[in-house]
Amino acid sequence: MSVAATQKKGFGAMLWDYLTTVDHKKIAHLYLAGGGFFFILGGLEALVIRIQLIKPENDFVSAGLYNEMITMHGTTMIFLAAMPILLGLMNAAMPLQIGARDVAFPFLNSLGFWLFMFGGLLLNCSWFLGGAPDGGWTSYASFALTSPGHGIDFYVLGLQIAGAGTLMGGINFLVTIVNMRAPGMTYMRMPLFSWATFITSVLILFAFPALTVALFLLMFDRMFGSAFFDVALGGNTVIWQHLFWIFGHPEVYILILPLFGLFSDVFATFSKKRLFGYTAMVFATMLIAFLGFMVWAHHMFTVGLGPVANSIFAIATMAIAVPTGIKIFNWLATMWGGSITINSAMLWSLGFIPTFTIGGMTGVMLGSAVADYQYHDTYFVVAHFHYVIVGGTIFGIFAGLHYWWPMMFGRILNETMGKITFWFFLVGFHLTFFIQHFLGLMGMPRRYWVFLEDQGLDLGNLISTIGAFLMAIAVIVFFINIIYTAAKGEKSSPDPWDGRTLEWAVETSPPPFYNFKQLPLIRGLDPLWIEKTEGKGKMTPAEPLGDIHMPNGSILPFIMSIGFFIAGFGFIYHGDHAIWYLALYGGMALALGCMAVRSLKDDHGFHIKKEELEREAD
Amino acid sequence: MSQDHSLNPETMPNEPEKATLEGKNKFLGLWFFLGGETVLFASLFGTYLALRNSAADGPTSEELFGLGLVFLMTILLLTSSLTSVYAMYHMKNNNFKKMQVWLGITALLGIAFLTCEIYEFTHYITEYGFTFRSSAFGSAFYTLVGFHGGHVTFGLFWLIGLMIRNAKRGLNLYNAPKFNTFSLYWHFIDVVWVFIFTVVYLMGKVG
Amino acid sequence: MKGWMGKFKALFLLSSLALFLTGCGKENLTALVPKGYGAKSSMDLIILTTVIMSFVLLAVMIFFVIVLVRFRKKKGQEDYIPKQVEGNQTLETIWTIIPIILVIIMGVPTVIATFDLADASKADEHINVDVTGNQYWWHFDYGEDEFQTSQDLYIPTGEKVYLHLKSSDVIHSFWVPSLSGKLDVNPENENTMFLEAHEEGVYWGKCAELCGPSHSLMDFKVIAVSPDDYEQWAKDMNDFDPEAKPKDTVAQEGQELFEEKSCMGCHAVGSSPVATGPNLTDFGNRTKIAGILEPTKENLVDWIQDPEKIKPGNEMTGKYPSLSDDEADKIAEYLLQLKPTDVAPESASK
Amino acid sequence: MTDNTNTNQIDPFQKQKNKEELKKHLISFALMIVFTVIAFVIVASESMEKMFVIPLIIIMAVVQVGFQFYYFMHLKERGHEMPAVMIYGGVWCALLTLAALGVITWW
Ligand code: HEA
Ligand code: HEA
Ligand code: HEC
Ligand code: CUA
Ligand SMILES: [Cu+2]
Repeated sequence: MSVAATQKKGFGAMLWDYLTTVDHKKIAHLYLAGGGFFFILGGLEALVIRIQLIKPENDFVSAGLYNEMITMHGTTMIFLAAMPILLGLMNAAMPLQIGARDVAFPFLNSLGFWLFMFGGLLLNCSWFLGGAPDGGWTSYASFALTSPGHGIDFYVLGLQIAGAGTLMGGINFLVTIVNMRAPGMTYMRMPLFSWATFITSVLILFAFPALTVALFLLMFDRMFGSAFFDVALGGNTVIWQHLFWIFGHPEVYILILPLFGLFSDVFATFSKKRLFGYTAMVFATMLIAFLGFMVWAHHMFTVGLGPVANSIFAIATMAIAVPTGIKIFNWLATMWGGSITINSAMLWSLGFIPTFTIGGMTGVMLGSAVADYQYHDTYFVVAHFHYVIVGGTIFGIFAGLHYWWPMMFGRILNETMGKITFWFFLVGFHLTFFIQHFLGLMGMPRRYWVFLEDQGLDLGNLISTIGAFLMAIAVIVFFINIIYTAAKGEKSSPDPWDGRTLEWAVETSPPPFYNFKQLPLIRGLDPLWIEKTEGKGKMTPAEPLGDIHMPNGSILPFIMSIGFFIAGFGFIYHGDHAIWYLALYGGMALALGCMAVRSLKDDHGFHIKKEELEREAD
Repeated sequence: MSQDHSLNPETMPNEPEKATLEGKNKFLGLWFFLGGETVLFASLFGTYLALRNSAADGPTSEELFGLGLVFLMTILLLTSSLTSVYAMYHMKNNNFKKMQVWLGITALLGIAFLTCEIYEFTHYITEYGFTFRSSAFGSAFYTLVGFHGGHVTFGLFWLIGLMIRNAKRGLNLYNAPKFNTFSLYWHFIDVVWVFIFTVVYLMGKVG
Repeated sequence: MKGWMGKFKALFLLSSLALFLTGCGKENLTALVPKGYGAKSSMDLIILTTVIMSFVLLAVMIFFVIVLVRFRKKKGQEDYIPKQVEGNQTLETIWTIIPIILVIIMGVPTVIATFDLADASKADEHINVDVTGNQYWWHFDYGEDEFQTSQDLYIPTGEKVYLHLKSSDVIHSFWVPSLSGKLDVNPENENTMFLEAHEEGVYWGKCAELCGPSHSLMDFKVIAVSPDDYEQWAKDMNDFDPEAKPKDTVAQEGQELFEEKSCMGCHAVGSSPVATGPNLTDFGNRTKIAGILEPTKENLVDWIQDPEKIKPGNEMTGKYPSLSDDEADKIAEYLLQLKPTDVAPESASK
Repeated sequence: MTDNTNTNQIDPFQKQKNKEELKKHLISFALMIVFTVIAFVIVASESMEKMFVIPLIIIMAVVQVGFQFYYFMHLKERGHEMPAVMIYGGVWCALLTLAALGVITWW
């Protein structure tokens, strides 16, 4: 590869380029595309759910299929849509924000993506192979053990593979941030999005292993006859719940913290003010992450853990409101006294504040254990988490896409369509989910295939379904916007928003694959802003122009993931027929073979010569 | 190779394993990975603790465990930890041959450990009919100890791969970090074993 | 972009309207109109937390609206650079301390209520019922009193009734919104809770943990009657004679068919503490068939002939020889005549 | 390739340092073995109350592991702040997990 690789290429070449890329910016594109695809899938599943619930005792889908829908909707949205899109945004922005040329482990980065992709595909293959998992995204043991067919097996292996990918992504980001910040970029000068990436990665690192173990136990029980959850042989189903939520609660903060970081950057940029209370914001993020590990049992208040455990976890849960509140008020204070520009990115961020506050408010209400005896497993909980997940994570993702689109693709997303998307989504969202709080309290448990007539639940559900369709319209407009922008969108300068942080300081938009010709010298928080107000208006280099060392691309991650994908099928079906051992061992051999090739073959990367860079400048 | 990473006495830095950015990254990455592994093993230990008395009708830990073999295994693994320290000592002194020798000893000790473990498992299965499927306790026992054994096996492959791969190349800045990360990983396996012999075997014997 | 406030308002109006129309939901199902000790206890906390959190939301919204109104970029001042404020110790302390105080205000009553509801030390002095959750039906065993019911749980008003919950298969969750919050029904251990109804009534109960295709159809009822009625009911149930012959011949034939067609293998009429199918002793008094169908003869015949259509995945399907219309009709007649007592749901619904 | 077996050229000061470190390693290894032996002997001899044995052997395990981390894995040295933070983070989560699952048994 050379610098001139930016020219137009044939489709084949481009495909090859993406299959083998280890460039974090391209991996970001892959994550966004993969995550976007699964978001549409999850959204369509949501629509099926809502259509089924449009009227009492509807039979649009069968009971079994409905359970598959909710399971796949939840699993897809969380593991295959939201998280990958977040990893995509992190890949796109974080290395640039800290002034790095690359990530610490480009190879692992790409492997992480492909594992996620093939894990997700494996999971979704279940639709065509006798039925999807139907135990809910939480897949509680005991029901998950008795569930017939291979649905749950797909869940186990799909998530195991995708989860391994995520873990790699997390470690990669951690090392990148610790080791590869540009000269002068101290920890306390990092933009909040990078901070959030760091802390989120810590959460990934400590939360995912619990899921890994839980999935292994379930897999052993289902496929190899062990007895972890088999009560007759002394097993205990509550172990699953603990392990799942020890992972599960940090997971929801994995979903929100990156966006907290992003909103901090967006509010500062579009208010033309520095972030209010930067230090407090950083420590609040850490505190949320820390507390996030100590509240998991609030999902288990009704399990019967006893009053002592319930009380401790109730208090710990409510305590999280404090650091989160600090953030909400600091964002408002950031805008206070500013000069606020309202465009699409900012609209989504502004919409986030009331929406998320409502979601957090119901979260605290859920945290009150005795009150949760009523809320638990009802539509009140469904309303709560859609308020925080959609109102926080999805709004944030939209904000991030509008904000960074110019940096990623060199074009600005159309504003009009952006606004249409926002308003339809916002209205649709509140229509769908606000009413669900009341449905829950009125006696509608969640995961209900039908609700019976004459229970006072009809109108609420109808409204909810209508709202979902408004959201669908919004999403469709957004996709049209993407296509329109790609075709004839407005070209963007590298710094369209009068940015403050380093990702706006690159020379071209999209940035060259080596990011910075010369690493910039960072003189403080919001480095680009400092240079704009007190310096030359652009970053001072911290080093003379010299050779740049870059890693080679590699197809191995792709093949390795295919190996695990095949082995996954082997695991799932080996009990049915011995021939599947072929897939199991074959797949593993392929994957391990690639691993061996990777370890045994030295790969020193290549250098872009100084002269080449100079030529590029003209 | 565009850049010569290989070492000669003049260019030998004090800490060859951390002299390059790649080396530093590997070093840190491995440590973080171990942080995650801590939680992984904690989950397995937790599961084991929760189920260790759920023997159903199968044999219990008191009936099963013999301390002699476990003690031997412990000494083997602890010693292998020390020998890998020796290997790293020689790496820092840029003495490749001695490093290889000590790594070889480490590998042998690891293999001996694994052999004992395999013997132990077959013993339980044939003598007591105590298997993975006997009871929740059986599942938890084999899973926890087996995961550790799996880590040892993986470590052995890694180590032997490293030794063969680099036998002819000697030490250089490209592979020094690899030896170092391996040794960290190996110590960690030892750490896990310390808890296994304490929590599983000794506590199992106490009841 | 002037319209955004308007849209918010429209949205708000629409949802409040919807709320008004649906009210608080169906009486004796909704948690919003508590009729028992546990539900009241939860409701108090729901109200407390809602009020406090609404104030928090209000504060955020006021702050938010002021910011939006006052600090939008002004025309003609596009180049205005605001002062770059680093932070403000006092302010930040305030919005750390106040939430801490609010959390304490919410936390203390939560803890008190948690311990209060978990207290089962006096269970011995009250009625105790063993509740078994099964894929998709509920079994109630009145312990010392030698009788059992299914789907319908009778309790006296004004008294604590302790329930010992256990599952025979997968996890379920026992929930009677108007009377009390839910508690899981686990396969490996027994959970204990109590119900105390403040007034007579037929209360809806629901299963609140995903347990299979018919999870949403695993309804049951709690029938709270006056203490006198309860005693009468218990007496009648105890006195029930399973050998007694039904009055008319159709029902008698039904009874014979009930044995012939191996219904007896799973369904007990009369006392039988363990059961693979619902106990049918007081079937004629049921509020619903299988928890969800109106107790009419047509519905019963439908159920007996093809339960799968009504509750997908239920455990009865295919476990007995198929029945002709006539046979099903006779069995239905027999079952509907199983009315050991005059204390029935009607006694509770005022 | 250059001959790497020649050790004489290494900075003598550094070499001395490495040597001293090795000595420390040997001492900690000896201590680890001692702890292990004590733990096994206590259990094998059944000479102590169960109430005491379990905490005692766990404490000895923790101390041993401390040696591994701090001496063998150099956690005490400069440049190991981040690893230390991560390991302590892991240990913290590990403790929470153990508490949760340990509690089930007497719940
Ligand atoms: C992005 C994801 C996300 C986020 C951020 C949160 C945030 C919170 N969640 Fe939520 N939650 C979920 C996703 C999320 N949750 C999901 C997916 C589930 C269901 C899983 C399932 O069962 O399928 C769930 C379920 C769930 C439950 C279990 C309900 C049940 O099943 O019975 C509980 C209980 O305590 C809870 C609590 C909270 C709390 C206290 C917060 C807090 O972090 C909120 C903090 C924020 C605020 C409080 C608002 C701002 C603060 C102020 C303005 C300051 C002033 C505030 C006070 C004085 C209180 N959540
Ligand atoms: C990130 C997480 C996430 C997101 C974004 C969403 C988004 C949505 N969710 Fe979901 N939801 C969960 C996570 C999420 N959900 C989880 C974890 C559960 C619990 C599952 C369980 O119980 O196990 C759940 C459960 C859940 C339920 C409860 C089901 C039940 O308990 O029975 C409902 C019901 O209304 C629902 C609805 C919706 C709706 C209407 C949306 C909408 O916001 C979706 C909007 C998107 C669209 C409508 C897509 C539109 C796309 C198109 C129309 C295609 C266009 C085509 C092209 C451009 C090619 N969700
Ligand atoms: C395999 C055991 C089995 C057999 C045989 C069986 N049933 Fe059932 N029956 C069940 C189960 C289990 C349920 C609960 C189904 C549910 O609600 O999910 C049930 C429910 C019912 C109900 C509703 C009970 C209630 O409390 O509302 C009736 C009535 C009934 N069965 C009648 C019959 C008749 C009549 C026959 C014989 C022709 C029969 N059953 C044979 C297991 C069985
Ligand atoms: Cu039983 Cu849901
Ligand atoms: Cu949570």
